[in-house]
Amino acid sequence: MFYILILFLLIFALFLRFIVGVELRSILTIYLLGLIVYFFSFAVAEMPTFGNPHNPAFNEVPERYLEAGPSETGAINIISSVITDYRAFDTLGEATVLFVAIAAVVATLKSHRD
Amino acid sequence: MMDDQIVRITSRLVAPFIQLYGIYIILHGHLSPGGGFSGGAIFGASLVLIALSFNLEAGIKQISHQTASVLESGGALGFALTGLVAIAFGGNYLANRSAGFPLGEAGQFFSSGAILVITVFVGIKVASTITTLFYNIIEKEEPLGNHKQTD
Amino acid sequence: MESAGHQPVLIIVLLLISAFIAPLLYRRWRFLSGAVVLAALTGSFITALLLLSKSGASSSLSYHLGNWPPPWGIELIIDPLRVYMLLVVTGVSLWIFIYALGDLKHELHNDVIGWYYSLYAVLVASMSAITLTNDLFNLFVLMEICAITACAIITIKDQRECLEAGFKYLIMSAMGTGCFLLGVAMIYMVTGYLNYSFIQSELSLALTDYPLNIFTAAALFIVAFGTKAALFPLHVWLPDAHAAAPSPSSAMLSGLVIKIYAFALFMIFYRVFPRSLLDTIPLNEIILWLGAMGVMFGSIYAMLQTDLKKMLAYSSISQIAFIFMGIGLDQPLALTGGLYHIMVHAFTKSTLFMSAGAIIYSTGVRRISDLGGIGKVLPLPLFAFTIGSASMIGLPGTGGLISKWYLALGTLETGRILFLLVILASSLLNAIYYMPIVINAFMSGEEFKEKVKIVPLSMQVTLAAGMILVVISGIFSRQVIIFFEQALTSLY
Amino acid sequence: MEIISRLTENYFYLVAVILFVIGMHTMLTHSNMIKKVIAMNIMDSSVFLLFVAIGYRHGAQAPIIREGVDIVYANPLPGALIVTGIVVAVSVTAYALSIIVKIQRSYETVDCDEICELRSED
Repeated sequence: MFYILILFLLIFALFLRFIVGVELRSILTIYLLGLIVYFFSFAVAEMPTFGNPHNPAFNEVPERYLEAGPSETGAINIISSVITDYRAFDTLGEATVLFVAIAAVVATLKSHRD
Repeated sequence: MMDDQIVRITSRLVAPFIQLYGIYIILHGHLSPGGGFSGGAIFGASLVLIALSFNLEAGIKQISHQTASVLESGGALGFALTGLVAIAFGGNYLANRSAGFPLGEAGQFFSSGAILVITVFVGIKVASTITTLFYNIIEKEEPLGNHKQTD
Repeated sequence: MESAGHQPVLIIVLLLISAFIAPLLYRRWRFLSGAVVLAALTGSFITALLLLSKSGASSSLSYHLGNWPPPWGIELIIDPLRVYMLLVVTGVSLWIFIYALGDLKHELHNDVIGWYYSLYAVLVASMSAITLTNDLFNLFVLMEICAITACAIITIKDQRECLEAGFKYLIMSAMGTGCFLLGVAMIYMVTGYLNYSFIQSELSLALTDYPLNIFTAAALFIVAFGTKAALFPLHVWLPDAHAAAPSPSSAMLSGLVIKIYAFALFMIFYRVFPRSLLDTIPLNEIILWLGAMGVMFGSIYAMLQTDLKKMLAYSSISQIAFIFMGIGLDQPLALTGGLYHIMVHAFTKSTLFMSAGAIIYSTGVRRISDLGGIGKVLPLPLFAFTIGSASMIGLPGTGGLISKWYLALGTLETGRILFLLVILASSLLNAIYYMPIVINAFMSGEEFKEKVKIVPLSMQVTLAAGMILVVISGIFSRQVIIFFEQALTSLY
Repeated sequence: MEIISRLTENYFYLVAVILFVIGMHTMLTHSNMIKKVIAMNIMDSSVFLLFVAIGYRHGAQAPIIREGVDIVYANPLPGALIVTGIVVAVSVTAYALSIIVKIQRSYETVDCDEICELRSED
């Protein structure tokens, strides 16, 4: 049950910040995060090989983007056609994030008068 | 902020070119690396540069608070409304070709229908966001320009 | 799957457009900006009702944004559970907004109220989109919008505690989204898709080749949503944030925002992870134990509080854990209880925070021990508080009983008596810390000393509506339960 | 050692994971708020690195289509996602910094522990 261990290590590492003193905290956190790296490295070793064209990520999705993108969207920069056409809703969310950041910053700065 | 002749003259010389470059990047988002976000950030950076090398008032002279907030809301609103136009033309929300936007020939400047429109709106939005964030965070410090340069 | 018309996306876009316009309008016509957001919220609620009549009990419709079919584009799904959640989100936020129109004027500076309206509308839009979306990366973007807006409606209040609580909340949720995005990257790496349905069919194959990646991603998802929904050991940000915020924001945050993440976790468990994954590793067991611990510890912490809003905030921790217990028991009856609790707790906790807000508005009292005799001067808010407490304890005639009843049935069905005891003990603890306030407020002989302001009409109306909603959710629950039974058959 | 050879093959992913943990460590142990915000950015950047690395294949070029030339292109989807992710991270950072500005004004410190002490004195 390797993964349960990771889970609880993560949770414990997050929680740790609030239960122990400063000196103990830094040492324990380093140990725990070292353990997390150790367990993550198994997952990394198992990941699909870097740069291999037969990885699961290279399926029909990027294939269609690359082959039919220019004729379907009219843009030869495929990243542009993905962010503003195929997945335009993400970009609407992103524009909203920018708007929200402005709204939050202005509201915070205006309401707290010195 | 800085009381330095060289910095002022250089930034005044360079700023229009930076702005032009930003506009180029925004408009050629569908043809070359770049797009609304990078171009908008470059354009916004030129305004930040002016505010940094002169003072805040000089920056605000370039783009006032009123204009900035209209541009911000306008950029996001334009994006959302472009999607609604697609619904009016009979496609789904944010559709491009299937809503009947003219695509043109791939590789030409006027191609890609709604992508160009959306990129311009996003560029406006990002440029105004960067300047507004910067102005709002540095405002209400001690009046700018009172700092004497100590070098 | 047939097409769904444009309603699902119109809900989101309507709210977003009203949010973009509201601050512009607020410069010139203050009244109009509130009215625009109110109109958008009403419109989205009506659209959600239309969707309910359209979707039926067991069918699911899909909406392809930009006319691109699922693995290439983003898809919104309308199925019974999502429509239920959408109705809860839009309805409760409309109700809280009417309260906010009356309450905000004394809690915030005049110049920022326009921005508050705008942030509120974006928050509701992002929550509706989280319920509808069928795409993991889209979920990430929407979660970030939700996190920023939720923090912003805390820090907008002019007190330095709000700043600190908001910062803590922002950092914790940024950590949560960081973990979530790492999990999404791992899932994308081994499957090559971002759409829920495609991942689900691909994951059962990938489970043999890349088990560790998928386990790690599952662990990261639990940590991410646990942080955001204040699952027990990760709840540390919640009490400060919910207690310091202005009252309408507290009602919103406790009533809806934490639940939306519990719902998202539910969706990931049953719509992204294939059944074979849940069977190989005991994900549900972890959620169940953490939930049970949260139920107990939340109640115990709540007993120790002296501040009224802080007590309500700790009580939220124990109540959100009920929903997680429902997910953790992994059984139709318990899930019914957990999902019904989403609605019941949204009504109840919002009513409680609103009555706390009304008490603070008219008297300025926050300490529990100073509330003696207040029932005679403020009958309506305290009456609403009483009804809310009754629902928290689970007295008959309130919604709290129904959800706890179904949870208890679920524990009996799976034969886990320990968790039944947890539910009973938590009800007892709730009675211990809610009842003295009520008794003290109405029965205590002492006179209430502070000056009392009259509560505005909009606040009175919403409080009365809250009482009615809590009672209705207790009495007319049959329809919703049948609805759940039909909807949950698709999961098993 | 097979695992070592796998790790050296997947060094991009390994670096991303280590960066993530470094960010987490900074966020958990340092009480300075600005350091926490920087740590948040490190965490986000590490995930972006991991995401972009997924989209790479050997000998690939940026996905800008040129007609008539036979080129292998990288996967455009992760790149497009990360453009979105970066903007989101920038927004969160800007908001966090604006909160810190105001915290500094009212508490006159940006250290979490000192603020806790100040609050317990109240």
